[in-house]
Amino acid sequence: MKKKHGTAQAPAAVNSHQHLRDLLYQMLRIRRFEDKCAELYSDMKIRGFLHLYNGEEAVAVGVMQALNPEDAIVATYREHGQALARGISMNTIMAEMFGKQEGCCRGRGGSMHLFNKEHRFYGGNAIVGGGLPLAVGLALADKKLDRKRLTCCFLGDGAMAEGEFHESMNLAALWQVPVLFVCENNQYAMGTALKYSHAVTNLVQKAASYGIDHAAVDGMDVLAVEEVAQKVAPAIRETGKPFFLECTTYRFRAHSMFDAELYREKAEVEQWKQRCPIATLTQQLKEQEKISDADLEAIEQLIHQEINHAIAFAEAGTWEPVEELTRFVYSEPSI
Amino acid sequence: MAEFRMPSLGADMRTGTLVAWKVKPGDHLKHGDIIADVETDKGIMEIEVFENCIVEELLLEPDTKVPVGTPMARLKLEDGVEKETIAVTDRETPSPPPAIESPTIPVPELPREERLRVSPLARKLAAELDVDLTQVKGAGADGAIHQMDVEEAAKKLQPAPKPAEKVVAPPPEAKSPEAKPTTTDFQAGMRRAIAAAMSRSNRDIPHYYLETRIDMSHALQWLEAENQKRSIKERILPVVLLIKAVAKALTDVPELNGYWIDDQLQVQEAIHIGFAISLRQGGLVTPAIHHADLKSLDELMAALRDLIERTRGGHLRSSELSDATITLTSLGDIGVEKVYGVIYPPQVALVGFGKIAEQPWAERGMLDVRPVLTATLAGDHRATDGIIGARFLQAINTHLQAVEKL
Amino acid sequence: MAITEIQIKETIFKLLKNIAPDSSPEALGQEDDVRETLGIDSYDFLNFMIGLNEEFGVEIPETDYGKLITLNDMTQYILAHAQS
Amino acid sequence: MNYGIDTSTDNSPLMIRTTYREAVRDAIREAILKDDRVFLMGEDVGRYGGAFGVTKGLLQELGPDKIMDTPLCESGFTGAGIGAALGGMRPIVEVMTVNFSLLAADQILNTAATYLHMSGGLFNVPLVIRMGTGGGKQLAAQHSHSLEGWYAHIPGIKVLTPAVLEDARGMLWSALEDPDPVLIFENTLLYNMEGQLPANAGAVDIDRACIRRVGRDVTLISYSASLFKALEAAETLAQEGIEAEVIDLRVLRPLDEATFLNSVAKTHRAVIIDEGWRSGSISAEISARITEKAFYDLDDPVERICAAEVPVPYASHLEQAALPQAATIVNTVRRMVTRHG
Repeated sequence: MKKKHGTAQAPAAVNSHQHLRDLLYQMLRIRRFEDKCAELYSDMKIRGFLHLYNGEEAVAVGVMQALNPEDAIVATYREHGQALARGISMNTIMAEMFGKQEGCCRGRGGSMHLFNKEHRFYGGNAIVGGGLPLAVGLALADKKLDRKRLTCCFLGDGAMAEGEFHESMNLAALWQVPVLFVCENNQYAMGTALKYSHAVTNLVQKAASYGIDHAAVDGMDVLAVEEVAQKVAPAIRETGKPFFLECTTYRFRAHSMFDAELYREKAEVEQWKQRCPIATLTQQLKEQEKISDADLEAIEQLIHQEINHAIAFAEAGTWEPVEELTRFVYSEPSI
Repeated sequence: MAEFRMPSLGADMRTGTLVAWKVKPGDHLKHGDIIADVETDKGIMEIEVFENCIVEELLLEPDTKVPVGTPMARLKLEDGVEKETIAVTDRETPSPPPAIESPTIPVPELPREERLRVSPLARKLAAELDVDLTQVKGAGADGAIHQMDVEEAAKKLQPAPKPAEKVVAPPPEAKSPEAKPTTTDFQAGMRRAIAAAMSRSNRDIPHYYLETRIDMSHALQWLEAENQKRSIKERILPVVLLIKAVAKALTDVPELNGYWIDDQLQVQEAIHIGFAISLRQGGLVTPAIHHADLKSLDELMAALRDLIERTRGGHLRSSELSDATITLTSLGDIGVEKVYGVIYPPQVALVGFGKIAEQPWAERGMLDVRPVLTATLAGDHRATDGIIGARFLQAINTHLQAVEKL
Repeated sequence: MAITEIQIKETIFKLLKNIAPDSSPEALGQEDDVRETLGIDSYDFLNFMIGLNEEFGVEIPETDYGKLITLNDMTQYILAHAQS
Repeated sequence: MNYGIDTSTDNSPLMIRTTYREAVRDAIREAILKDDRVFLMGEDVGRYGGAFGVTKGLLQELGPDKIMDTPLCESGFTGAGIGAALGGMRPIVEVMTVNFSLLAADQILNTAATYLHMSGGLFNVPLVIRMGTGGGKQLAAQHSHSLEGWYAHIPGIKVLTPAVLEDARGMLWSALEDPDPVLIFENTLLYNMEGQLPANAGAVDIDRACIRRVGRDVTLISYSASLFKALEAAETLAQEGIEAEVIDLRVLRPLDEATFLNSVAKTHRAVIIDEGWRSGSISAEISARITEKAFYDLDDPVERICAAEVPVPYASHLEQAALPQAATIVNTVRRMVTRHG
């Protein structure tokens, strides 16, 4: 029963109609959910920072197919996609963004800090690069305890300029621990383009310099991402060695809601939008007659309903009493 | 019909300026289409609609700056759903602090008030001892007044009537108008207050006296064994057993726990035992051990310690001096065998304990030598009769024989 | 370092002075009954025992109180029981 | 090792002579042997034997799985410690000194301290971080910080400052048993301190301050190496008839205020001795709490003896002048207590 969205499929099923439709459904689900989030943000239901994944869905959905329930995930602050693809309930994510105590972190984390224990989702981390050492440590524990499982660590191209990236690469390689580093290279560290951030813009070279096996893949192609992920994940678990996967992708929306996008040309955005992973897959499936308009409509309806439920759930949620403000600073004795 | 309003794109966005409309009335818009460019502090932002709709009317002219939530356009929703697109109602964007118009405000030259330099402790003490701080000379830095200065001043000054009266002051209902100290000595003031209360007692209260001997061998053996297990600091004094026995006896015989007011006995529910503490420099105070029946022996010992320390340090609270419901006097330490006490009005009883001394004790035809304590009761005959008093003394005895249950 | 009789007496005087500030413990005769002479009640005596314990580390059981009547008693008792 | 046996009392446990360094080492060894999940990692803890010799011999004794040398990457291995703790281990991360912990400050403050809260109580981080602290060895500005009070500012972590051998020996195990991140600050001047410790010494509480010397005239509040300066001062003052009560805070967060408030209620005077800088220090916090909660017990303003507001200089005479000294404590107390003399 644990296998919902985002858990591993048998490789044989990779190209089945059902699986392809499922990939499309998952990406669309993230896209629609986040569009709604943007609206709710403008409506002031959601506050704080809201970083949307629009355009990058293929990365989370593709990689997540290769992960087992026992694997761990360390994500970034742009992690709604990962959280949904991993199977965390949309209701609790939405309630979290509303700040309600029914949220997955009781409204203490918000958009940038989604956590879930059952799915081993070790959070969105709002410090760029901050999650990397954590992932190395989780994998180190697995190694020490002889558990054949991996930790999947998402990071952006911006994180690769941080010291913590280099420290973590070195530690992962030195200790030979099972981490799958997934770089979502969306070309911009907030508003600073890759070429203004990195002396060497060929990012996999950085992993190579630490002696870490690596690959680069088109992050706008969910099938390509899944294929590599399916191939490397069992090897990581088996050998216990780290792997670095760069997914080239693009964020269609602004860095966060309050971003006038002064740093890039509209034409560039439009050009990338032509490669929208959802449109691409839809097109493919239609051409291969693996999906009909009626199927698409049904998927949209399903998602629409789920989102409406999530909003209703979040709206109906309650504010944690202020008397509980100082809880969860230190562990409470278990009852 | 729906209104399109100036959206909130960040908690720090308060207003937006319409730069240009990207649509005109009659245009069909899809979810995600850009309706306008809006200038914010962060630059020009493209503003999207979240529904499929038709533009009905544009309400703002370009270059207009409006607060977040202001209606900008009227839309007709195409999905046939009547819905408020943007509802900015329930939460306001936070306002920045108002700008300060005049950055420097001249500080008017105020006459400096002469303020005494007094330590917080000294100030508190002065209030308790009724010492006028303006009359105290501080020996601290720059004439600061400290605890010691106040204590010295208190000794020299006229005895303040209040603390003197507190010493034996009965509850507020009963006044002792006689207590008007005229001498310059605090002890003399206290003496006078005691004199007043005791004279009144002797004049108004028809005392009856009862006494009984109590075999203390079991109680003392038990206590000795108990104290053996403890460090010196945790040891319990025998008098604590007596206090607890009195408290428990009062729960058995409540008629002795109360006041004689308005010609009737008012039995009190709470048992506050006034414990007579003599001061080395002379005089006597009887602060109350509150709820003595509810306290364990350890708690009673702690309470006693606290009271004695504070009594001798002069830090008693007035309520402790006025709300005892019975008084206990133990003079055994000085070698007295029996105590015939004078009741503190408006209380109705006083229990006295002498010293615990080896005495011959006959039981079942056998003569033995045992540690014996003589307990006495002074009772107010207006409130109770001897039979009540006898029951009470018997109850004390019973509780002391079952000391492990105290 | 061994404790001397002089030190013990000085400490006893200090403790007694704390308990009975108005008295003159130095004037005590070697064989005077300390409690009686200085008017020390059982509460004060317990504090005195606590003081001796703190100063000399001697844990005096209640059963030994009877051996601590005079100044001489006390000095000898502490000499015999104190840790060096 | 000198196993001097104390025979002064009949039923006292067997006492051994040890040093602070050995006490910490014994605590690490015991924890690793007792709980399979415990391991130590840090810079030069293995082959080198620890920058201060604390872990000397442990690699040979316990193996590289338990004593892990890390590269010089404080943020990386501290974060890895957090991850390993989340993954079911009980890591002891040694950051050589507090000076280098600044490179790991992101992991300590932004991750370890916030994790439980951000996750709404889902994930606690049972991590122990040990580090050296303090000046006094002519190591100049970058190697002489005392930032334990600064870390005590942060909710979500606990901050321990063992001063005595018993705490050096016993705090580690209690910290490992704690479900949340605990930082242990070991003043490097104390490593050579020798003394007696019961052979069976073990875990001690990590939530209370304690009174190291009883007195009635003034309360000296201190912790870690400064405690001994306070005790030295108290000794001097005692010869003048001034009885100082000396409090060892032991734990800077959560701060056990009851112990020092009760003491101040008795003595009516407080002096805080803190090797941290005066402004915004733990001494400032303590002073504030005394003013807030024991105001009417005070017979004198609270005094503080802290490090001078200067990066710690190299030259010995300047360094000593910058750090709190026993003589300063004595003079301060004298001035307070004998105003009426």
